[in-house]
Amino acid sequence: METPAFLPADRLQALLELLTDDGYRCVGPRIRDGAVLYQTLDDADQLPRGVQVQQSPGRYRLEQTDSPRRFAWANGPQALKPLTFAPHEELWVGELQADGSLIFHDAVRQAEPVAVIGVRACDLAALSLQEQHFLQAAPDPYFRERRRQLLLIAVHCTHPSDTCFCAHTGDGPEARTGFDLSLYETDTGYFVTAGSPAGERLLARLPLEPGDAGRFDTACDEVHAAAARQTRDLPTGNLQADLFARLDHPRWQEVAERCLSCGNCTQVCPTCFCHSEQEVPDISGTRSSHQRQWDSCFSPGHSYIHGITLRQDTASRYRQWLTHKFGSWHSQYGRSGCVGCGRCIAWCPVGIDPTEELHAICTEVKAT
Amino acid sequence: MNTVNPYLPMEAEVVERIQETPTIVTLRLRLTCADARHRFYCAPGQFNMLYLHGVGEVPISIKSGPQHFLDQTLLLDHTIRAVGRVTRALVRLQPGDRLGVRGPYGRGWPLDKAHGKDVHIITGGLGCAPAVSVVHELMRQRSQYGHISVVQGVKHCDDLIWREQYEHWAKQPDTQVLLAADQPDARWRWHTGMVTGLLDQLTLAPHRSLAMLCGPEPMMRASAERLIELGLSPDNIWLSMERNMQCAVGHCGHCQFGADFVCKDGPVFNYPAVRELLGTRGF
Amino acid sequence: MKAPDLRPSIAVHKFSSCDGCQLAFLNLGEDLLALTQRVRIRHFLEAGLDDPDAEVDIAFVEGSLSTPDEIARIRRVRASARYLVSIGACATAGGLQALRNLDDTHDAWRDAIYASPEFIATLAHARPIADEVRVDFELWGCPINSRQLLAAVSALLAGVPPIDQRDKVCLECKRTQQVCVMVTEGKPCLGPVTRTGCGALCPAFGRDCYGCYGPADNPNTASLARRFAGLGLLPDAIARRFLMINSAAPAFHEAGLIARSQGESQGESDE
Amino acid sequence: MSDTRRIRIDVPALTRVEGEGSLKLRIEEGRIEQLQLSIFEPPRYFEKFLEGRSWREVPDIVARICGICPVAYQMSAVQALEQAFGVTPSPWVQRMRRLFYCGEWLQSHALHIHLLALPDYLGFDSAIAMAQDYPEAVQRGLRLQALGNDLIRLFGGRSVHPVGARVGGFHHAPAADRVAALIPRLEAARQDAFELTQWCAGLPMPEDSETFISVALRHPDDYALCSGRLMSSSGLSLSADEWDQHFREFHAPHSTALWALLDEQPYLVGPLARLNLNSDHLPPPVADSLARTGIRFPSSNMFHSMLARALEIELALHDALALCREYHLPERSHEPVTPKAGVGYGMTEAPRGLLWHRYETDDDGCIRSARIVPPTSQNQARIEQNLAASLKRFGLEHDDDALRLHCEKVIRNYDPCISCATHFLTLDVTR
Ligand SMILES: Cc1cc2nc3c(=O)[nH]c(=O)nc-3n(C[C@H](O)[C@H](O)[C@H](O)COP(=O)(O)OP(=O)(O)OC[C@H]3O[C@@H](n4cnc5c(N)ncnc54)[C@H](O)[C@@H]3O)c2cc1C
Ligand code: SF4
Ligand code: SF4
Ligand code: SF4
Repeated sequence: METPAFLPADRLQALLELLTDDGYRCVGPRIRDGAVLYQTLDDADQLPRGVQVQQSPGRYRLEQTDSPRRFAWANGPQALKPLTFAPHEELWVGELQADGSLIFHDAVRQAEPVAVIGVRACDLAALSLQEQHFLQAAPDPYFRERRRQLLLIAVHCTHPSDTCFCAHTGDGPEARTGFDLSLYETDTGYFVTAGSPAGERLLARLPLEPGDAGRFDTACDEVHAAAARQTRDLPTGNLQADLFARLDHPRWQEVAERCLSCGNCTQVCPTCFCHSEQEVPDISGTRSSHQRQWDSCFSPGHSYIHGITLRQDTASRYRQWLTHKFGSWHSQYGRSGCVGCGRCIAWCPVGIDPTEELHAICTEVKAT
Repeated sequence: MNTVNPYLPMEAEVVERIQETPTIVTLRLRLTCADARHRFYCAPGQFNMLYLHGVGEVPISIKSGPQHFLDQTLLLDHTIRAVGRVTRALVRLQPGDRLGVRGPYGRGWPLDKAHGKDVHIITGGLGCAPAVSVVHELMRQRSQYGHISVVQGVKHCDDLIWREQYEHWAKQPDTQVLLAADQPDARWRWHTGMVTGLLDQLTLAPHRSLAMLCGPEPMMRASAERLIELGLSPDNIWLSMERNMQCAVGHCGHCQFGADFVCKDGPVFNYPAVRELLGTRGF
Repeated sequence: MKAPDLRPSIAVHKFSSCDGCQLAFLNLGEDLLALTQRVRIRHFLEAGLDDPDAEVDIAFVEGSLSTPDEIARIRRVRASARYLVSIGACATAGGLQALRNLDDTHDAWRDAIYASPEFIATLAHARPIADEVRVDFELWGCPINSRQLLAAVSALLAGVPPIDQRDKVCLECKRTQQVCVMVTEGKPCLGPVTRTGCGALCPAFGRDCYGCYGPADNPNTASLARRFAGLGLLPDAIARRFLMINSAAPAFHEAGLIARSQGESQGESDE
Repeated sequence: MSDTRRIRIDVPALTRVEGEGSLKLRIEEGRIEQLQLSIFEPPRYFEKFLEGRSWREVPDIVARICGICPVAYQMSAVQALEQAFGVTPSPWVQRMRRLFYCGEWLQSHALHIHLLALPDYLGFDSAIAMAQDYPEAVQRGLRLQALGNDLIRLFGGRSVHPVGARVGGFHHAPAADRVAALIPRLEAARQDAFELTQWCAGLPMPEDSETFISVALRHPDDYALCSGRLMSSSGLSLSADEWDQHFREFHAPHSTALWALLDEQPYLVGPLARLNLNSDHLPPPVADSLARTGIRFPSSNMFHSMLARALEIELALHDALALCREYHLPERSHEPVTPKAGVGYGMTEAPRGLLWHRYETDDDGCIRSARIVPPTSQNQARIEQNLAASLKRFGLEHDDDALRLHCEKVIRNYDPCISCATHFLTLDVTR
């Protein structure tokens, strides 16, 4: 690759200003409540300088270092998901007229332009999976509008956590597609590449300096080293076939002893798309809002058909999660539903690690 | 608008209400917007989402066959059993009341594959609702198909709806109608017991037959397996599934059955596609 | 002659409680006036309406049953209501005062507080409404909020039963994009076994859920109790987590007693 | 009307009070033979639940004593535990507690005036009926109440049993933009509140003067809410730990309730008592509003309680506005707490009056014993005293309905919160 141009660290603010001038609300990683969260960003100084993240099953802790870097953290609980697939939203409104007729109003509105800085490769991969899900046959207008207004600035990851395994799924730590701009972070600034025409145009307006090839190589090496440091992986082979061949494996019951069926794993997963719909009528009885909200295969309503919840017990709910995410996703979207972000491992309150469960279920030698 | 927002219902009016049994009601609906009526076309086996203001939406099969769509009046028949929140309220609607309709959704019965074949329609309980439309269609194009059998089982003989309809079909050439009730009364002149008990009575030529099944899953599974024993190829068995549905367009994830979304990959499935998981607890 | 009042009628009854759940009506703001357009409130002492035996379509019942008089009264309420909704933790699970059920401490407590305990006709146990009469629907929470109440009232006015919300607080916690306090700070959060409905308030305020909405569907209290132990909580502290606002709800009751008995057996082995 | 008439008035269920109580009045030969306010709220034994509980749980437990003034219970409790542990809350925390508390005064007073008390003066039996003829007045009340609730939500997430308070401060500091968003609403509400005061002052009130002792907190710098010393109009000045030297609670033989007496005298707590002792601390705009009414405090007319509430609404809005305007995110929202064995006292001004707590803790900060004296049981003796005197002045010759309404009006002046009182009150005392 030709050596990309360089944006000195103290000029990051210029990028924010360009984006603001173009009408974007900037969103970037900020520290709140002990985690890295995507929040509105007014100033580059609000970025978490030197903050790193320690993650392990059921545990997430920030760590302050004296590194000058602002993207030295591994991901927080949120991916891009809430920005395109809102956790809770109105889909339409039904209004009962005085003559008994019904009028339905669309709730699709023009989305605000949002530029996200510091996007991770795993989350870009997850976004593209969600695009497949929501934008195919019957495009979801809410998702589509927000996606259309999204500008994505990736930062290649150099500080994966203990829970990360994007190198194994092939989705990171280097972002390869799906971004408008991408940054390779060094202690003194960023090597900037464009990934879309919008990114090209933006890049042309940045106060860049020529990049130094040697230092760029070092930056790339750091990303590769980050990949090498990851230790978790998924069982090899055809997980879909292997999982569906082991629906009666005793391990499902064992994990169910620990699993709280709280759904946290699915809520933090950047690819999970399940949602439920509900009706919220106003007290006058004339106006009723039809809404949707994130749901989970761990909830009782997910598998309810009149009179029975098909998945009553935790074992069957946990099995649904794993057989779908790592199994039937292949048939549905041509690949696994997992991008290796590790969130489900860190944010499970009891620290269940699906990679470990998958190994236990799929790689054991089957007794004959 | 519908093409823009796939979740937005269209307004419809109840034009007729038929009380089939104490808990089963057929609502005949007319979309109030002429344009929507012109655009609406559906195949037997597809379903609509019916919306009751302030209460919610549920998937209900479209019972009317395509002949209803040829004229401008387009009437959509839905036969609904009152079981829960939404359905109990839906069956209370009266002519003139308004509701929301979106659809049609899903893949219907494989009429193209049935062409020139004997067709056996085996249903249990209200499983007959999604199947009636296909019988209508077969009858409308009677010459295109071989032998037709209609097999329906109910729990109690009073649950049998559309008795005259069955009697009418029974009189058609090369058509067999078999009915079964678990709990018959003195006047019941059909089979007593489960539907599966009737399958041996089918005029079955396995190599040129296609079966369409709809009803409770254990009944469909038992019937399919019996048909296979009787020589029918699994490929020629089709069945209609039900799962929780929130969006009906493959987004909400609730209707997944293994790798399939019942709303868009079904509700009608080829038996081999679901054979493995059908009856597996938790799917 | 006046036109007959066709509005459905409701009553709000109070049993042993703090009045907090009835406030879900009085805190409706403008919606309170809208509600009175649609329903006729026949009995609601706090709002000035006094007709306890009026036949009503819906009776809302706050509070637990803790005196012989209350037992008699709830039967009358049941007899005069077509549909009975119990509101709040006291009514659905006995509430905080059900703590006195735990060790049959009631008599001792009464005697400690009152100079003439023999005059005090209270029952040894504070019990949920459904222990005594048929309840058609329960709204959980301590306190319930106006959103839940409106949803239930709207459903009933539409002629359908309200939706029973049994998901876990965690789902709502994530939907509102809170950061998990258990994972980031090791706080013993009851969210994973508690019913949603509150809007995941505690995590939003940086603290651990204390279970005021009662047990959720399929609560794995055993696993959570082990997790709490892993976070450093002693058995007695784990027991107190479960035995608080909803101590008499079976799932929490059982989990609390198990933790307690572990504390006792540990205590013994320490000696 | 003849003097020999025998009147028996049973108001089996008092309406428009929080919680449930009843009144028995027997008049024979023109004399009050029996006058009994009884409260049939069953006891809930809060002091006993608290034993063995951790200090962390106390704010959540005491909130449940009363759904209408949970903030008051939480504030008295945390104050007491902080004293026991030797924790001094930061100035930020102290200011924010006042803000939090202002929310409760606002919602509770607005609720009381509009939904509970006003119907008496305008001749309705409920606010719902009143709303037909006085829609603006009722909506104004609901707006003020909603604003109070939102202030509580800022710190507690919900207005009933808020979850934000803890020993040492708050679990969480609200975001600055959420505080800022309340400022325009608070500003707008001041006009509402001013009009409310003037309106209340204009309502026809009985001239009903009698002497009584007022008890309230008093602070040298401001209108005391959660700090200061306990003062009485009889000249007392006490700290919380001196309570037992002058106050006594007893199980009165002729009554169904525990009463509290100050040096063996009935006394008044609540808005009128506070204003009687603290009117010099009203901030200028509120003092101006009071001056325009032409009514002077201290007042010996119990019916001025409603006006006192309206003025306290103005005060709460005034203070809340100032506190919101100067709001900033603190470095930390609570002081670190190291529990230890000790004894601590707390007293704050609940909307209905002084609320006194005492806790004894063990080394781990678990509660060894708890005592809570809520305002309603303090007012209990005073209510009966007031009823007897006021009925005589009103004239016992009035017909039953008029007597009943008069009694209810008198009782409602105290905004008695029977739920709070109940852990002291007996049920079904028979003799
Ligand atoms: C493709 C398809 C076609 C159907 N055709 C018919 C028909 O022609 N006639 C008929 O009477 N019924 C039909 N059903 C079943 C019907 O949808 C359910 O009976 C109905 O959803 C129950 O709703 P409820 O609110 O009354 O029940 P509740 O038990 O109160 O259910 C609550 C909610 O759960 C969901 N739910 C519950 N049961 C089902 C179910 N079986 N399928 C999907 N979602 C469910 C719905 O969202 C429902 O509103 C069909 C279902 C599907 C999937
Ligand atoms: S399954 Fe787990 S690791 Fe994979 S994408 Fe989802 S949250 Fe990340
Ligand atoms: S795996 Fe963990 S996060 Fe997922 S549902 Fe189970 S306990 Fe919750
Ligand atoms: S904070 Fe509590 S409610 Fe929220 S996700 Fe964590 S465990 Fe669940």
